[in-house]
Amino acid sequence: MTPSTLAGLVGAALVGLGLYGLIVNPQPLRKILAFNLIGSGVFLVFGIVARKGAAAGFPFDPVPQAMVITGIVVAFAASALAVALILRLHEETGQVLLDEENPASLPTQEGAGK
Amino acid sequence: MSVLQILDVGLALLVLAVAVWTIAAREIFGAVVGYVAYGLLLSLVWIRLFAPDVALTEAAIGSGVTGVLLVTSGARLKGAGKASAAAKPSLSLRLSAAALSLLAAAALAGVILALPDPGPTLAPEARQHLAATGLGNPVTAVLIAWRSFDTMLEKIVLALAVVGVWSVASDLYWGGAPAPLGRANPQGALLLLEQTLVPLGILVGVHIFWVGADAPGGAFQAGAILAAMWMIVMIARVSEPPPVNSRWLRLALVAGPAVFIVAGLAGLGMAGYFFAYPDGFAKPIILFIEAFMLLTIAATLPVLVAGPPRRSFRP
Amino acid sequence: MSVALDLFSIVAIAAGAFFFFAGSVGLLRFPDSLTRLHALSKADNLGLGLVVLGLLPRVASLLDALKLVAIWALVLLSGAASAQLIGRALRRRGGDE
Amino acid sequence: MNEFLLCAAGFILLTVAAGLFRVLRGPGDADRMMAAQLLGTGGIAALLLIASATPVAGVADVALGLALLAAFASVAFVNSVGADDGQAREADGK
Repeated sequence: MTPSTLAGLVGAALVGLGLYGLIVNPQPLRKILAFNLIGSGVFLVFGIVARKGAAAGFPFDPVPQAMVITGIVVAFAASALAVALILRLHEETGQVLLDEENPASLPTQEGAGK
Repeated sequence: MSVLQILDVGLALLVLAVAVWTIAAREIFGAVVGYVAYGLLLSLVWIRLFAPDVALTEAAIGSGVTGVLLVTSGARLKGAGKASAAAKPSLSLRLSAAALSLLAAAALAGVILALPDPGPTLAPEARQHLAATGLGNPVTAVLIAWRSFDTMLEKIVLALAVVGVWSVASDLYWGGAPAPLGRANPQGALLLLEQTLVPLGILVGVHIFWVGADAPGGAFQAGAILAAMWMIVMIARVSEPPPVNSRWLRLALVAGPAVFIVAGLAGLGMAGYFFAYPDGFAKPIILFIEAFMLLTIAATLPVLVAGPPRRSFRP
Repeated sequence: MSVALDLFSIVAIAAGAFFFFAGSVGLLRFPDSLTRLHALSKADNLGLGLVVLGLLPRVASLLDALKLVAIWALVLLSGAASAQLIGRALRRRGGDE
Repeated sequence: MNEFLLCAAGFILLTVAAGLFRVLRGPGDADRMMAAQLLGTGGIAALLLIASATPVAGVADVALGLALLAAFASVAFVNSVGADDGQAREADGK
């Protein structure tokens, strides 16, 4: 098994792990973490595509690598926007859980915890 | 060669173990620390995939800046961490989520194993046209010359993210400054770091920007490093997050995409189509665009971490 | 000459690896946070320093050698500062309880 | 010689990864932070060793960036851990 295939399989496993975390963790910040795991898994898959495209003296295909670089920056921007929304939700309602089915379990935090 | 293979397998297992911890950790802080460690390990993996450009971006943005964003917001959400234990999802949900994720991972793994080797590639074309740009780093050439539309739109996405983050501010604070990043009384060690590490870091950032034309590096990586240095200065309270209505900040935030669009239109006028760089001038134009991109990235990342204006964050 | 340099590299890198080992053992086995901080600083400063020292004879150019030394200097600087900050934070918490 | 460098890189990675058990066990946030910092330093060392043994360009610059950002993460962590002046943060894992 070549290193690039191995990295691709790690990427696949990371996508699975992140998906699980995204569904199961009720806390939004943890969901953002899980979402970033999915993202980096997908980037690794791009990485193996880039590595398999090695040709013409380059050890990689530069196009997927460049797409991963823009992807990392966009993923950060999305995380920052999500964090801002969560903080605002917390300020507004004192809650940070997204648990619609089970409103009784929502904690009420007086004064937004500060 | 076998030692290298063992190293690769060990690294892969380590990445997976830290990722599992990031998902399974009970506390948010532990999860964020795990995520930062995960980013570091991932950049080692990127080195093994012959992608130092991506490794540097992952270390700087994926691990460093994202880690700081999450840990800062985690501290602002303090007390909310305990609630997560109370609201654990039901076993059936967890089982079906596990089954779904397993299915997704297995499908992806199948696709990866079925990839043709060697795969379809644009590397020969990159090699063929690299001389025309005057650059030595094909990744930079892809970013600024051949897929410049992508890169420009990505800068616009950054600007939109800033607009989004600012727009969640309450009306009361509009035009004000975000909450300070640091604590009220910075310690001596922090000031020492600010006085010694930050100048060195700026030097390293400029170096990585400059070599980016011919070697791994470039505006993204250098911008992220400069952003990190600015954030250290703000954590040491030597400077404060600027108010959102300050003109120079807004200019810095839009400089990158604006210069990019202007360069594209100039290409339309001078060489016949959008983003055409006239022969012989490609490298200076690319470096010019990159310089403004550097400025925009270095300004945008700290602004995104600082969050919406909230002048009286600590009542 | 090159054999001697190789030998030097091997000894220095092995010593550096030993300090990383010692630092990890200390981080795992020492009883409280401040002693663990002590173990960590040893690994940071000496471990990386010896590895850099061992790699110096193998670099291709002076610039690369300078970069290696700069990497170590940056880690020293930030390691010292963050050890100080962590120590303060620990003491502050210890004083409160 | 290359084999030795790779072995050393693997050994260092293995030991600092063992140190990551501190992230699992805690008990405090500071301990977790220290384990992450050790991983950062060990990662830089392993990176330099691997770079010396395999031909990948530009790895020294990546290590330079990592060295800068190692401090960055730790500083932000300390800053956030002590975000509430005077108030002891309940950080214990269990």
